Amino acid sequence: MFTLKDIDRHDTDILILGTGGAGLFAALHALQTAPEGTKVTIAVKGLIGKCGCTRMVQGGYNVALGNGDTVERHFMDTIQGGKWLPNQDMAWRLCEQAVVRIRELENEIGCFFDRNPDGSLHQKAFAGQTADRTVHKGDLTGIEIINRLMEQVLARPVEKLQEHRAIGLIPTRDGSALAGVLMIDMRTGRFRFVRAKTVLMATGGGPTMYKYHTPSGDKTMDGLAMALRVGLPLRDMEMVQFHPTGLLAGDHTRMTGTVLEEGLRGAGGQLINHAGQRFMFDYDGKGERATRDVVSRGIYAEMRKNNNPEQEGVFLSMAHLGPEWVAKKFKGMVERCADCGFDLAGGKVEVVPTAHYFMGGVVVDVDTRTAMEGLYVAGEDAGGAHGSNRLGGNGVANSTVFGGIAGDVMGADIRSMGALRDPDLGVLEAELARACHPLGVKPGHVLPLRQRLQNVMWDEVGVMRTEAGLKRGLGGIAEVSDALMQTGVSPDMLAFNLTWHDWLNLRSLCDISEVITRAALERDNSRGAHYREDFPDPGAMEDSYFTVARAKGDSVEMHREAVQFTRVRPGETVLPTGEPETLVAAQ
Amino acid sequence: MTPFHLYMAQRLSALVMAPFVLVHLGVMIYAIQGGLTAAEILGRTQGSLFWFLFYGMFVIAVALHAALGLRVILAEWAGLRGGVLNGVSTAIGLGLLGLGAHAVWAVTAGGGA
Amino acid sequence: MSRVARAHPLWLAYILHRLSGLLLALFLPFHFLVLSLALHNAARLDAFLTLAEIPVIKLSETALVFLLAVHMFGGLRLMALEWLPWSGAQKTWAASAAAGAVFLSFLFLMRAI
Amino acid sequence: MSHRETITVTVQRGSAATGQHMQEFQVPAYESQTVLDVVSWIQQNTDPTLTYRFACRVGMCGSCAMMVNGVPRWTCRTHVKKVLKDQRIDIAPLRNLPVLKDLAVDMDPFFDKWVAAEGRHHPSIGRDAPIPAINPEAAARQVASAGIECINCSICYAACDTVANDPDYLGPAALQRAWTVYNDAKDADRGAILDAVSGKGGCHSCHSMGSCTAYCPNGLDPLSAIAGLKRATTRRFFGGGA
Ligand SMILES: Cc1cc2nc3c(=O)[nH]c(=O)nc-3n(C[C@H](O)[C@H](O)[C@H](O)COP(=O)(O)OP(=O)(O)OC[C@H]3O[C@@H](n4cnc5c(N)ncnc54)[C@H](O)[C@@H]3O)c2cc1C
Ligand code: HEM
Ligand code: SF4
Ligand code: F3S
Ligand code: FES
Repeated sequence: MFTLKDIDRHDTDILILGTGGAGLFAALHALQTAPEGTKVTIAVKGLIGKCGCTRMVQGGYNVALGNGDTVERHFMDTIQGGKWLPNQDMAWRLCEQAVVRIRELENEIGCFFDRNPDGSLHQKAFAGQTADRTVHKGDLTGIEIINRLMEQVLARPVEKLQEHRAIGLIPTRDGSALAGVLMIDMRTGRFRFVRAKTVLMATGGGPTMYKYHTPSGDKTMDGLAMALRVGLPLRDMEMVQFHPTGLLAGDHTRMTGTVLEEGLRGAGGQLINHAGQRFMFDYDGKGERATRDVVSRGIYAEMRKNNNPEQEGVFLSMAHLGPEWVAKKFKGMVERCADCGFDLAGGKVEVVPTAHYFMGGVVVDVDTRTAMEGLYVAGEDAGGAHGSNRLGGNGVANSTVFGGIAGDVMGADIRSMGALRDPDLGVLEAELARACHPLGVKPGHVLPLRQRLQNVMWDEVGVMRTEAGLKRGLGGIAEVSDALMQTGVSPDMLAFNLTWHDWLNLRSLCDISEVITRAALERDNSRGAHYREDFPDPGAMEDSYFTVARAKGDSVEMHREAVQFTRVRPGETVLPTGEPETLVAAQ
Repeated sequence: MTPFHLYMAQRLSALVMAPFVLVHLGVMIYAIQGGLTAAEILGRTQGSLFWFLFYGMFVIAVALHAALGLRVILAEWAGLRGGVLNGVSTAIGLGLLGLGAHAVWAVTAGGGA
Repeated sequence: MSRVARAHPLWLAYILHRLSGLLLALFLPFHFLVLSLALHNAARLDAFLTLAEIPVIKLSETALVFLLAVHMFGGLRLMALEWLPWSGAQKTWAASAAAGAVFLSFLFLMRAI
Repeated sequence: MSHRETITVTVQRGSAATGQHMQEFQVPAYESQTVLDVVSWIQQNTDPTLTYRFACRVGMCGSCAMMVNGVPRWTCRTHVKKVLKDQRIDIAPLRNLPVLKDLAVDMDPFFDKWVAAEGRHHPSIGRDAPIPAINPEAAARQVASAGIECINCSICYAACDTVANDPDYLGPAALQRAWTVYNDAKDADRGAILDAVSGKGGCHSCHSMGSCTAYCPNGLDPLSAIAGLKRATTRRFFGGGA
């Protein structure tokens, strides 16, 4: 229905996809390091700074700023949290550069993080950390970071392509380099091909293929699906982090799945099962204060025992702490629940584990370069820094650190790049056809299919996995995927047609769901966020491997790669001898 | 004149007027009893330097204040902009000033003059 | 298309301030003209002033006093809000301004009749 | 509420370019249901071409604001019960911004003004310098912190009649941001902020009607922030420095 002639053409020098912490930092740094006159363009699925998850960061930003804490300690926590799977050089870079990035955020970008009475930064400890390390702005840290970044970027000469959705990475004829990105201008419904010398992909992953999920609605794995199609290797794709306490309010409301913050449990919130009993101590000595993966599995196990469709989740109860105190201490959370019709301070709120963060991503080097010349990846789209589990507070540190690096590196690399590259028109045409596919099929409802996929993923590829379940999962995903191809969208009005984008969202989610499932089958042990009931053992740390997925024709090929212990080996530490195990006062 | 200067002029003229308005209202409330006559008014004001200065300054302030006030309303509610807006509000201000000066002259100058 | 709902206390104070300012400004030239009559013909001013004995006119004079008072109090409230490091209880102050104006105009009316 | 009950929803469709009209829909009622859910239900079940905008679902991104029964609101956090009148709701795009299509507006003018108001940090030190110690209890810091949690949802901008009447007016959110930056001890160019808010459409155009403060979903107070700017510019005029 559309041909190459219908595609609007557009050229730039540096193209950035996404405006989370990674995308916005990249834009600022690219402007600082690129030669004068370099054109920097931002393309984003939503409005600049108003979409993505960086804005939703609550708890804060991990960075070692002294008081006994060191980059070495932050690094060791990250490696141990990731169960020895992280790419150690990336993890080191993350911890080391976070120190610079937080100063940049405060001094240059204008963030203001919470202070101690003496005026120094206030830092607290998330579960799994051995120092008070997390810098924050109340429990709305992301709003502060993204608003300040956004206003800096808006005030600079950056070309803005808002509500432009990237749908395909288009390589050169020989496939060695990236020529540009095909997008849909969502407002007009027209296609636009943007050529650029360097492209940063920072579309933020987003495991929204689960029935319960926390990320922003615009995040649907588009980036990873594009990377997969263009043949790039993806690592750690089985690693989906679940947050233990997502709100459960029914499948007809978008509130379902949204996070009830960690601090509620930290402050003494209790988890109560269907029988009215506290259960977390059956699973872990720390009870409700155990790490995310442990609590998520505890809740999931209780839910399975109950197996009652009328009352699916468990309850988070705060009332015993005194409703008034709770309402004061957790004002934001209590108000949010009240807006949805729930009484968090005085009653109990039904919760479920909810898919929160995606550790897997494109294989990159410490400078965010990928195997394809001209393509860089940073933030949640990139794999490696977190291994099998991300520490609370390392997510936004990761996106801002590597986003900034990507900007610097692109600004430098562009100096040695000549002309813009010409695209492989065959790929361009194929990507166009792919996006147009639903427009030629009889219109149907996309939502029920998305719900089917979300159920399959939750049931079979969720908090606890088995080989049989994963295989059923693959079957279920394939069914949804096939049904999607038979479901169309009316081509009559393509301007700002959300249903067309729902279709494309589900397309990306199906593709990546399959990869997640295959990677989960590939890993026959349990590490971090990935738990196999049939292989509960973590395996020997010395023999740690990570999974790598790659598209081969129409299928996905999996292989394992040994983790390189470039800085520290299991059982060892980079901390000086005699350092205490933890600096956090026992809770 | 920047928008800030217009703002200051309007606020300062309002401040200047505040005591005048209070006195004016007080006199009104006091004088109204039993009805007003020209003689009563003129007897109070004519030939009085005090009332001349009082009403003179009042008129200057109110002409400025009201013209600036109407300027905003004309911009916001009638959509006037730029030169037209400035022209119209200047005319209003000068008009009010002229009429006001005439009135002050009328009620205070008489008698001997 | 859809109507806009916005009737909250401070918005009412705003619209009251604007309408009172506007009406006062419209009345002002008329007021000046009447006083100017004194210059040429005190008798005509008198003739005019006797009109003021008519109840309807009395009421509208009362309204004018109200407008002037409410505008002044409202304006003073705004200037206090803007210039004093003080912004609490604006709704109460806006209500007080209106109440004060009602009181003054009531006083005026009582003395006028 | 039983599931068979429905609510009658009137939605404004179209854009200035294509013409606008109101369209009525019947939407099933649920116990936990926000206005955003109602709009989503229509798009997902009845009219696939209905356009609206949302992202975070929890009141953090400020992209889901619409006029609900004539009042600007964040729809993701407005429970239907709060706004339902005679089983009806009336939904329209946010006021004072150009409509792109149906319920989605062009927010660029809002952000252009944010930038025009110098609503951003002017650095005095760089990333190599230590983070300055700042007393969180200091008076100026408290003032700055009061406005810092703005989510730029534009609800105040939609509520303000001055914005409606004066296309140049920077509006409450941008001015509040300017006031916040002005009170930040770290900022190096407070003079530039006062210059920016003293020009055409600056803080002096505000009539303190307070609709911004009345409707801000986060309980912020742009009214007082703008008054602060007026005070600061006045003080500077009388030689009080920036
Ligand atoms: C509720 C919540 C709370 C969190 N709390 C914390 C915390 O306390 N601490 C912490 O460290 N981490 C936290 N995280 C994780 C953290 O938010 C992420 O790790 C991080 O922000 C990711 O940044 P990013 O720049 O990679 O992606 P994002 O910020 O998600 O941005 C992705 C961008 O890409 C755009 N995009 C997506 N698809 C396309 C496309 N096809 N074309 C164009 N643009 C596209 C999106 O619209 C968006 O602008 C939290 C996450 C959530 C959901
Ligand atoms: C002591 C007396 C007065 C005070 C303190 C006062 C104060 C003010 C203030 C502060 C404003 C600005 C409001 C804003 O911009 O939001 C204003 C506006 C105005 N004033 Fe006055 N004023 C007084 C007397 C008068 C008089 C006597 C008149 C008319 C003859 C008048 C006419 C106006 C008009 C037309 C406006 C514009 C209203 C608007 O912009 O909404 N004022 N006044
Ligand atoms: S001040 Fe309040 S209403 Fe205005 S944009 Fe900010 S959060 Fe929204
Ligand atoms: S509503 Fe508008 S007029 Fe001023 S006080 Fe708020 S900005
Ligand atoms: S969707 Fe983000 S504020 Fe409503």
